[in-house]
Amino acid sequence: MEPPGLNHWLVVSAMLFCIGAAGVVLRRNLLVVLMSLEIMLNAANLALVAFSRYGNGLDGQIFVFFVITVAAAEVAVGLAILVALYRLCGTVRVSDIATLKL
Amino acid sequence: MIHPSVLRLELAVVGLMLAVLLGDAFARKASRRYWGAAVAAALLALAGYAAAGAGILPNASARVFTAEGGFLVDAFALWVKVFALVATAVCVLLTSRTPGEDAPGFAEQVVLQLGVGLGMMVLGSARDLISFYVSLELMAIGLYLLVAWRKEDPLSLEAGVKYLVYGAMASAILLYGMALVYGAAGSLEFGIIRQAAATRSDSIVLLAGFALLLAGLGFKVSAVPFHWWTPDAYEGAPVPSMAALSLLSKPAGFIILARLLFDVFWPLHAMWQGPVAWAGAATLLWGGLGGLSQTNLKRLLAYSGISHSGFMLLALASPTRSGVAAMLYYLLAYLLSAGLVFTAMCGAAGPGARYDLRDLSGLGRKSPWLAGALLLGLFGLGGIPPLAGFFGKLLVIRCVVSESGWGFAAAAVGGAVGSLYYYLVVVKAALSPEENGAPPIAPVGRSLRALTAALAFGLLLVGAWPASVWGALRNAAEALCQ
Amino acid sequence: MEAALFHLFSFLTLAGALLVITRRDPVNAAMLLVLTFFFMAGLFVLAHAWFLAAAQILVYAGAIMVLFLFVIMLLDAKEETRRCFGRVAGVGALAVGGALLAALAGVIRDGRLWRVPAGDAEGTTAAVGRLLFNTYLLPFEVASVLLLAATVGVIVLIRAPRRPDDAPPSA
Amino acid sequence: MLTTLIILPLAAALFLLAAPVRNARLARAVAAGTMSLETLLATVCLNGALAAGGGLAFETRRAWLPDLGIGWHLGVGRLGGLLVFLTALVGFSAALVARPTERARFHHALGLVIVGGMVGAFVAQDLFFFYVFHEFALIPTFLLIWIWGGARRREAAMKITLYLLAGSLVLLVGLLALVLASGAGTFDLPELRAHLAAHPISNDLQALIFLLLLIGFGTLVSLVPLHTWAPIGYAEAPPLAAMLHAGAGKKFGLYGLAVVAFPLLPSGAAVWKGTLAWLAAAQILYAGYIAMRQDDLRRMLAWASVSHMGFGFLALAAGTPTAMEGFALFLFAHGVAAAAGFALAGFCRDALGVCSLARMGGLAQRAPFAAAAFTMVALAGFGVPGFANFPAELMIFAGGLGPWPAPTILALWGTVIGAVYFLRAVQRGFLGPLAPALAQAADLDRGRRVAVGLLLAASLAAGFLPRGFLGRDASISTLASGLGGVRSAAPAVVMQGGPEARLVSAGRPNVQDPVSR
Repeated sequence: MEPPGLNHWLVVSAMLFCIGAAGVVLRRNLLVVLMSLEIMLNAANLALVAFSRYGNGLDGQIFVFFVITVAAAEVAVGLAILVALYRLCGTVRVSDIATLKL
Repeated sequence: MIHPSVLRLELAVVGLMLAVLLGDAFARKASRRYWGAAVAAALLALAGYAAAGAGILPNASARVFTAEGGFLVDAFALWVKVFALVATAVCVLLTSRTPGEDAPGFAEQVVLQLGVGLGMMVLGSARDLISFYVSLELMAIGLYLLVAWRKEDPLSLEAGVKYLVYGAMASAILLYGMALVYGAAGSLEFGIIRQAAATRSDSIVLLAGFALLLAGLGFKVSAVPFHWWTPDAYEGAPVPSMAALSLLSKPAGFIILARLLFDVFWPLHAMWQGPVAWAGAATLLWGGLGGLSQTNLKRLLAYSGISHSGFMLLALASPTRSGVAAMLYYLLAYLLSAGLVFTAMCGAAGPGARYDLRDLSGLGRKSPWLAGALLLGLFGLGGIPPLAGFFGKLLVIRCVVSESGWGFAAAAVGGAVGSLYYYLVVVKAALSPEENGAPPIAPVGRSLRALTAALAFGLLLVGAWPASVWGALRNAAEALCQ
Repeated sequence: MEAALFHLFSFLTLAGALLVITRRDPVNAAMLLVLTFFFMAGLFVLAHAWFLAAAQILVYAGAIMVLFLFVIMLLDAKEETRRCFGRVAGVGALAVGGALLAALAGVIRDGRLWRVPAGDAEGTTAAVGRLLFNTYLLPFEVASVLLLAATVGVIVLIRAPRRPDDAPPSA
Repeated sequence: MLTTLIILPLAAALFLLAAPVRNARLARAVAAGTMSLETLLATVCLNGALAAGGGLAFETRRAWLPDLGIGWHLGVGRLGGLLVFLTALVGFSAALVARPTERARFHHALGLVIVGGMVGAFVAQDLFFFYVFHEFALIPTFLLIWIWGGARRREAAMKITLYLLAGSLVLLVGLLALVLASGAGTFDLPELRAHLAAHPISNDLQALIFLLLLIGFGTLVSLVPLHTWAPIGYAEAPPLAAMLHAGAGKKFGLYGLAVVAFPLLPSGAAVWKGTLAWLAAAQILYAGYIAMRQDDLRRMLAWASVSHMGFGFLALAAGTPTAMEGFALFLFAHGVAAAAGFALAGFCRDALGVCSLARMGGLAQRAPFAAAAFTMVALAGFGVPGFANFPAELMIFAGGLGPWPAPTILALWGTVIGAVYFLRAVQRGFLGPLAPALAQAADLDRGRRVAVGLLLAASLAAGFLPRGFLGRDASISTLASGLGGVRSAAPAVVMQGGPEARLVSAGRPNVQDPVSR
C-alpha cells in the first residue's frame, strides 16, 4: 500500500471537523455539544500535526500543545457553567432552557 | 529571549491580578470598599503611561520586538494597550457598583476582567499564530465565565452556555483556519505568512484558511451572518460583563482583524475588500433594522452593537490608512458612548434588573443626571455632533463614499437612521412618566459618578476636538500599514 | 505497514467521532470520545509527534474524560427520550456543513498537496520542550494566566452559596 | 467676533443649567438679556458684512484637523449676515414669548443652544462646521418638543427628529461626496469654490451629488414630498421651538442650497432646476390648499410656512439676479413673519387655551393688540406692500418669470390662496361675535407685545428699506456666491430703480446667470 500523503491526513481532519461541527449544531444535550467541540478542536490539531509532519517543522506540534491546554480550560469552564445551570434548572438539555432562543 | 522591560505594561496587569487575588485572601473586609476604584485608578495610570509611550517606543514609527519576534510593540500595539486598559478600568468600575465591592466573588470578577484586558493587550502585539490564539482564548474564557457570572440567575447561566458554545465553535473554526494558513505558509510567524500571501496567493489552502479566519473573527465582532448569539448573550449577561463583551471583546476582534487584513494578508487586499464591505453593509442594516422591534434595552444595545460593527467593517473595507484610522476613532467613540450608557444602566436599576424599556420610565424625573448620562451616551452612539460618535460616523462615511461606492453609502444611511430611531425609543422611555412597577434607581456611588463625568467629558472632548487623539490614531494606522 | 496503520486509525477515529455525536446516552458518548482520542494519539505517533501522542492520552483520557464522566454522574444525566436532533437547526446545519465540506474539498483537490514530501521533524519531548521554552515562552506564560483565570472563575461559579452573607444581594 | 457670537448663547445656556436660578422670570430675563446682546452683536455683524461688499467680514481661521482639511473658519457674507441677524432677532423675541410651565431654566437653555447652533451654521465657512452646527441644534429642538409640546408631542418630536436626522445624513453623504469628488482635499468653502471653479466635477457626478444635497437640504426645508414632519412638528412644538425653527432654523436648508449646492455644482443644478421649479409651484399650491382647510391656527400656520418655502425653491431654481435678491429678502421676511405668527398662535394656545378657529371668534374685542398683530402677520403673509414679503416675492416672481414662466405664474396663485387662508383666519378667529370660550381672555402681556411688535417692525423696516438689509451696492454676483469669497466674473446687475426696472433686467434673455454658470 502506498504511504499516506498530506492530502490523506487533511481529508481525515476535514471529515472530523465536519462531524464535530454537526454535533455542535445538531445535538441538544449540552454535554454532547461540549464533546463535539472537542472533536472540532482535535480536527484542527490533526491538521496541524499533519502539516508539521510534511515539511513545516515542529511549530505546528507546539501549537497543538497549546490547543490541548486551552481545550482543557474550555471544557472545565463549560462543565462548570453546566453544573451551575443544572443546580438551578435541573436540566442540561438545550430545548429545556430555551428562554433565550438557541 | 524575553525582555521583560518591553512587557512592562502586561506584567503590571498580571501583578495587579495577583495583588487582587492575594488581597482577597488576606485583606480585612472593611478595607475592600475602595478596591474597584483603586484597581481602576491603577489601570488608568497605566493607560496614561502607555499613551505617553511607556518608555518602550523611542519614536512613533519604531518597532520593538521581543520573545523571539513573537511580540511586537509599535504605535498600533501601544494604542491597543491604552484602549484595553481604559476599557478594563470602565468594566472594573461598573463591577464595583454591581453587585458591590463587599459581595462574594467581587475580587474574582475583577481578576477575570483584568485577564480579559490582558488578553487584548497581548493580542495587539501578537506576531505569531500561537500568541494570537492563546491571547484570544484568554479573553474568550474570561468572558464565558463573566457572562455566566450571576449564578443565581438562570438567564445569565443560559447566556453563558450559549456564548460558550458559539464562542468555542468560532474558536474552532478560527483554529482550523490557522492550521490551514500554517500549512500553506509553512510558518506560524506573521511576517512569513505575509510573504507567503504575496507569493502564493493562488494557494487554495491559504485562501481557505484565510476565509475560515475571517469567519471565526466574524463571530467575535458579531458580523452578519455570524451575529445571532449577540442579543441573547447581551440580554443574559450582567451589565459589567455586557460592557466587557462590547468594550473589550468586540474591539479586540476588530484589532486583530485590522492586523490580519492590513498587515498579514495585505497582499490579498483586492480579494478581501469586497467581502468585508458586503459583510459590513449587511451587518449595518441588520443591526439598524433588527433593533426596531426590541422592547428590552439590553437586546436593543446588542443590535446597536451589531450596527456599529457594521460601520467599523465598512471602515476596514476601505484599504487605506484612513480606513484604519477611521476604525480606530470609531472604536474610541464607541467605548466612550457605550460606556456612558452602561454606567447609566448601572444606576438606573439594581443588579438583576431585566432592563425592559418600560423599567426606564420616569428616569428623567427620578434622576435627571442619570437620564442625562443615558441621553448623552445614546446620542453619542447615534452620532449627534459635537459628540465623538458623529465624527466617527463622518470618517466612516467618508471612507465609504471614496472607496466602496454609493450602494454602501445608502446602506450606511439606512442602517444609521434605523438605529437612530431606536435610540430615540430609549430616550422616549427614559423621559416618559413613571409606570407602575418600574424598579427604583440604585444609589450611585462616588466612583460611578466620577466615571460618568469622565466619560461624558471624553465624549465631548474627542468629538469637539478630534485633533486631541488624531495624531495617535494616525501614527497607529501608519504603524499598521507599513 | 505505516499506510495500513494510518488507514486503520483514521477509520477508527472517524467512526468513533460519528458514534459520539449519534449516541443518546452521554456516558456512552464520553467513553467513545476517549476511544476516538486514543486512535488519534495513534495517528500522532504515525506523524512522529511522540510527545503529543503522550499528551493527548494524558490530558484527554486522563483529565478531560474524567471531568466529563464526573459531571455526567453528578448531573445524573439520562438518556434522551426524544429525538436528539433539532429540526430547524438540522436544516441550517446541513446547508452550512455542505458549504464547509465543499470548501474543504477544494482544499483537498489541490494537486500540489499530493506531492509534499514528509519532513524530518521528530516531535520528541526534548525537541518540543526546547522550542516551547525558547521561542514560545511568552504564549506559554499567557497560557498560564489563562489557566489561572479559568481556575479562579470556575471555583466561584461552582462554589455553592453556603455562608449566609453569600446570598445574592437584594436588588 | 463671530466666535463670541456663537459662544455667547452657549455660555449663557451653560450658566442657566449650572446656576441655581429657580425663578422662571429670572431665567427668561437671563435668556432675553443674552439674546438682546446677541442681537446687538448681530447688527454689527450684518453691517460689517454689508460693508464688505462681496467678501467676508470678520473672518477667523484656526487649524482644527489639518489632516482632513477641516479648519475652524468663520466669516460672514451678506446672506449669512442677514440670517444671523434674523436668528438673533427671532431668538430674542422667542425668549420673551416663552412661558414654560415647568423647568424654565432648562427650557431657556435649550433655546439658547439652538440659537448658538444656528448662528454657527450661518457663519461657518467650513462645510464640516456648517453641518455640525446645524445638527447640533436639532437635539435641543427634539427635547423642547418632547418635554413642553402639545398633546401629541411625543409623535411630533419623534417624527421631526427622525426626518431631520435622516435628511442630515443624506446631506452628510452628499457633502462628503462633494468634498471627495472635488479633489481639493479641504472642507473650506471659499477654497473649495475656487478649486471647483478651476476644476469642475464631471457632469454626471455633479447631477448625482446635487440630487443628494437637494434631498438633504430639501428635507430640512420641507420640500414637498419630504415635508410631512413640518405640520405636526410645528403644531405641537412649544412657541420657543416653533419660532426658532420656523423663523430661523428652517432657513438653513435654503441657505445651504444657495451657498453650497448651486454655486459649487452648476451643471448638476442645471439638471435638476426644472424639477425643482415645478416642485416649488406644486408645493405652494398644494400646501396652500391644505392650509385653507385647517381649523387649528397652528396647523394652518405650519402649512402656510410649508407653502411659503416654495417661493424660496422657485427663486433658487430661477437663479436670476433679481430672484436671488428676492430670495435673500424672502428668507428674512418669512422668518420674522412666521416667528410672529407662531408667537401669537402660542399665545392663543397657552394663555387662552384655544387654538381652534371655530372656537375663538371675536378675539379682537378682548385682545385688540393680539388681533391687530395677527392681522399684520396675515397681511405680511400674503405679501401686502409695506411688509418685507412684498418686495421679496415681487422680486422672486420677476426673476422667475424669465426662466420658468409657467411655474412662476402658478406660484403667483399662491399669494391669492395665501390671502384666502390668512383672511379667513383673521375673520373667523378675531372678528365677529365673541366666542364663549374667550369671555375671560386677556390681551398680550408686555413681554409678548414687545416681542411681536419688534418682529413686525423688522418686517416693515425691511419692506420699506430693503436696501438697508441687502446692502446698497447689492449685486447678485456677491449674493449668489453666498458668503462672498470668490467674486463671480459675471457682469454684475446692479439693483437700483423700481420693480419695473428689475422686471426688465431679469426678463432680458441675455442676462448672464452667475448661479448656473
